[in-house]
Amino acid sequence: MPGLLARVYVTPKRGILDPQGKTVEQSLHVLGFDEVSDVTVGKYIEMRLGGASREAADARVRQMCERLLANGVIEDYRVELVADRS
Amino acid sequence: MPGLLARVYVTPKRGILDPQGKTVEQSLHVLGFDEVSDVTVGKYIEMRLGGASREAADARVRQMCERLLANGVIEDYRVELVADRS
Amino acid sequence: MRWGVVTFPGSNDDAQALRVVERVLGDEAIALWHKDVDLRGADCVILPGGFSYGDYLRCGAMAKFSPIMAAVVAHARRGGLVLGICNGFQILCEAGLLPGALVRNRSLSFVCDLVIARIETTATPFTASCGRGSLLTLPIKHGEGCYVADETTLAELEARDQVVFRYADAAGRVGPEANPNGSLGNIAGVCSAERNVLGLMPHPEYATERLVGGEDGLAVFRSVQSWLRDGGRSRGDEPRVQAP
Amino acid sequence: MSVSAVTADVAADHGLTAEEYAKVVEVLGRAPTFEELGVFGVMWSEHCSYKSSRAWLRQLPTTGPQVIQGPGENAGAVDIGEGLAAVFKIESHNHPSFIEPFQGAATGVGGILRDVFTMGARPVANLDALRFGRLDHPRTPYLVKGVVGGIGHYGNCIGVPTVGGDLYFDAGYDHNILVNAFTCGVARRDRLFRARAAGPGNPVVYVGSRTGRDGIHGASLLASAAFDAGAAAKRPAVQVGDPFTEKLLLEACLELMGTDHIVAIQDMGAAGLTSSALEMAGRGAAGMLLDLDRVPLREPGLTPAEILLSESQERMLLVVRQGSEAAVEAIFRRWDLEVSVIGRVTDDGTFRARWHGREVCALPVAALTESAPVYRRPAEEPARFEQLQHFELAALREPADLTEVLLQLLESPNLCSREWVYRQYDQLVGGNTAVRPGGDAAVVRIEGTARGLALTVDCNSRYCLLDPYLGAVLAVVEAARNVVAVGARPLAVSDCLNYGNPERPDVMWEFQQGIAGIRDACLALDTPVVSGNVSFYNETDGRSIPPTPVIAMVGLLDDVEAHLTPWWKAEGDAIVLLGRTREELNASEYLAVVHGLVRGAPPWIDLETEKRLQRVCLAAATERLLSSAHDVAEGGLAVALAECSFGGAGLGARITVESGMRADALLFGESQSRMLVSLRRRHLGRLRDLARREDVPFTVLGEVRGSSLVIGEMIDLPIEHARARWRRALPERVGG
Ligand SMILES: Nc1ncnc2c1ncn2[C@@H]1O[C@H](COP(=O)(O)OP(=O)(O)O)[C@@H](O)[C@H]1O
Ligand SMILES: [Mg+2]
Repeated sequence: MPGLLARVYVTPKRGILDPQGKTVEQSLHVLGFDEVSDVTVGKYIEMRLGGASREAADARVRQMCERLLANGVIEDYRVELVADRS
Repeated sequence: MPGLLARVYVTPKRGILDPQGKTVEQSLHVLGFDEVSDVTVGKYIEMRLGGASREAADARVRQMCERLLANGVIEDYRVELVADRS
Repeated sequence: MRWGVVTFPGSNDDAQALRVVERVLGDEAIALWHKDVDLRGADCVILPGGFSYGDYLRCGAMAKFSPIMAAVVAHARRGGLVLGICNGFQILCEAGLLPGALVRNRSLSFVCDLVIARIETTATPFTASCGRGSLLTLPIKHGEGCYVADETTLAELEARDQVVFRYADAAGRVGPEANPNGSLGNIAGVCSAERNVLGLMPHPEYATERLVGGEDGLAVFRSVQSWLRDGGRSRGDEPRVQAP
Repeated sequence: MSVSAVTADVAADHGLTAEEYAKVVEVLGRAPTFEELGVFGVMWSEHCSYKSSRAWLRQLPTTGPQVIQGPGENAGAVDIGEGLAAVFKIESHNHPSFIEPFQGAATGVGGILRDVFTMGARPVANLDALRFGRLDHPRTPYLVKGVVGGIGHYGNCIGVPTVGGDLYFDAGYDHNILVNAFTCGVARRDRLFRARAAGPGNPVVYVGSRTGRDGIHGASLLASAAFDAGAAAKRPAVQVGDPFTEKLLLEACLELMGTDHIVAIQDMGAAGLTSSALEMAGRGAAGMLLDLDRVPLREPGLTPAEILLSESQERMLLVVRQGSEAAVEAIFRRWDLEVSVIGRVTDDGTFRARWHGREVCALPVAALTESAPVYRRPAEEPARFEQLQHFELAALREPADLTEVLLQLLESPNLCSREWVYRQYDQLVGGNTAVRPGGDAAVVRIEGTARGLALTVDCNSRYCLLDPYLGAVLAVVEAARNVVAVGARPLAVSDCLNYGNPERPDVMWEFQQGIAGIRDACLALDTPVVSGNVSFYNETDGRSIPPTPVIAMVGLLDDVEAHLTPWWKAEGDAIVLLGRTREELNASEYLAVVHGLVRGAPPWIDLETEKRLQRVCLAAATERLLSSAHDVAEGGLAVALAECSFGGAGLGARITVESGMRADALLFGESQSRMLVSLRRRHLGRLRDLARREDVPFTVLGEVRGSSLVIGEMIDLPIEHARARWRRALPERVGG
């Protein structure tokens, strides 16, 4: 089975203070990018998975998120799986 | 014109040490997720843009990346624009 | 009494905590390694400051899986005392022993400075010998000390008198000018619902000698000593619990 | 042997001149392999070989009863009593920090920390000396934020307090910033470790991070040539610091050093594995055989040359006793670190490296180290020198509002508060910081004793520009005076010599003058140089930086409780100036800030006079006569008085001065050998006696009083207001 590449997006939960997003937004405004609003800064994690079915892999990556990659108190996450072409 | 949502992915350049990715990978292994390899940790930035053409917006977001969001010496970035449906 | 101090990979303030226990308090100090599985009879466990696992991903995220943490959790469930300072506070939140989370300072910069921590409740083993409203001058040194929690959690913390320290000015006023990192409600430290687990960002262990940092931090350690000495009877005030 | 043809052209790509390449062929008696050429390239680079500076560095005084280890090892060591040694060194990371300020500065800190713990010392303090271009240069704020962030990131994470430093802005650094990092550690003097390979058959052990393509071709070459428009293309892969791994490495190494397993140890710094292996072999007059297939790699496909030359961070090379392998491995495994036996010590005096079954290097160690080129490059005093020194005080207009001038100075980039910088540094970790940044020198208690170390870094590059000899003298003198101001006895120096392109005669002249100045001042003050670093090629498009010999001084307090700080302590204390104020404004900050002039010879200095002043201050401190002490430096007496008032208590001072000189010279002149002290009135007589004994001018200026600084009719400055402006100036200009 060909390998899979997992992409995990970890984003600040709505309503939770996101100092980084706020500061980046302010800095963008200072630089003249006035069109920008609602900036959030999160994490983007990529990893290679050995050969496994898509469903199994999805379940495993979700477990990784629940246990380590995201903190449910302040963060949401989203997982994408794509074929690993490298 | 309807607004656009920009998604920016900032990732460590290939070949450049990614201590964060390395440490996360080790922790995942300790937790029993042995199938994981080549973990990289980057940033995922979302922002709303005012109404503008897709081309113009793309150019602006790239400027933002060059000037603030990514550090060209050690990071790559990728931009996606989608219709803002919220 | 016996204090256990855990060393995680990347702990930096473990040596200072051990020194305070032995040389300043004159108590027994037990150095605990993160791969240990028991607390070797420690009455109070300190999770020290530093950068466990480099603070990569999130502060405290990886340390919570250390083998020693199972023992710390069990100790806490039994009512044992746990004191998390700075990175230790972050680990306790990550491990679910304390509510909320610590995110990057609003300035996005690391900040090392002296702050004033106002004691909000004496109904904890860590503040039982202090006066409510009294002010401690303590150092902070962190990049991610901004305390956040959702509104429900915050309301609960207030209602159950679980906010133990707040950042204040020299006159004891709590306000934005006195807030070094953007913490909601100027919160500098909270305790668990059972009151036996405390996490705080300021460093009492770095304020225990006149020569270096002053002595205000001793109040916290002395409270624990007397609380344990008389078997938890010197409870200060009762928690000022509001009807839900 | 490698098939790629090595020619003089290929050699030029490796930074070797045609003559140097000819010499390589001569010492080998054959053409080098491709890998060998790479080894020569880095080992004979300016950065690693000191080929332009070595002949001159020999002039520096390096011995004294306090010296345990002088230059030549990873760091110097001096005796601090009770069986302990202070181990310290300063090093530059200028070019990498200009390319990537955050990671460049961070890895600079990581590198100097390794130099110190390699010696068996636990690092107890970091300092950083920084030079940036004009604050209104568009790139400066970005560089400042990056560098300060990177220094904090590394030092904070690894848990070593950053307790001081210095920071100057000058147009001369617009395109060449300086990032000099200093670390001091403490070790038992009978447990110092050195980098001398010995014992044929002993295993060579690699520990720490895996090897990647970082800095290949390389940071050392980058630091050995001037920047120009094409420099970007030559950039090596930027090194990223991993302070977490270094923390593990530090603890594991110190644990191992508590055992008897180590024969020699050396960090892998510039030129990586190659230079650490060769240096250990060279110092021990031994040979070494490395099996490159056993080097832990971060990614597949590295060539043998890349493995040899990679500058990946957080790595160490050890020679351990035969039979100790398992014990050594156990310690590093416990700390979750890579450990691999990659070779052994041999007795044939040859450095051999094998890869995939073939020998890619077979180099006589002595040839590389002893036959390295030494250049006595031409030196010549530039014409501008005399011009710059010309300055006529009488022609200078005196400003009307001196209080306004004082405020202007207090808000200027070089005099305003550095709090914005050091707030981003953990100053306390370790629990021994008795005087935090903000005073004249930092004071760190020596663990387990009643003693303290005083630490400072100094250099006024304007003085050095105007007179590279006197500038260097004054850098040493100011550093020593800063140490004395906290009540400590100056012990020894580490120097970081930052200059332009040594192939230019005027730069070489500046460099020689600088060496002479450091030599004379260190001899006079009895503070030998025990370690240091030379950074040449700080120049872009033909413009070089002002000469910047940064001096790090370490001093000792027998009783750390007796340390002093600059700040007023109590109303009613008398304020005394020790030393003489001359009517001189040449080379001053005032002249630059208020009149836009960088002119004149640096302030007058006499080393005998300076020594007498320092003796008086030390005696007074030891007798505990003083409430505070502060040296008078940039900005002169008025700025020093203001700084003494900014200590938090908000105490001001009332000063009456009578002098026949111009008010601006009196207030803002930078006469040397002056110390501003405050003390209880009852100690005045004793201090006067001490001063008289040493023939040091003694002037009661006034007393600590009120909440304003009032100097005669000239200055009336409310402290609260001035302090707020002095503190806000830097964050406002840097933007955050
Ligand atoms: N880059 C820096 N990092 C840390 N501390 C600094 C830095 N620059 C200056 N400081 C601190 O700020 C204070 C004032 O510095 P400086 O004006 O150079 O003092 P002085 O003139 O006495 O040498 C000192 O305590 C110094 O250690
Ligand atoms: Mg200075």
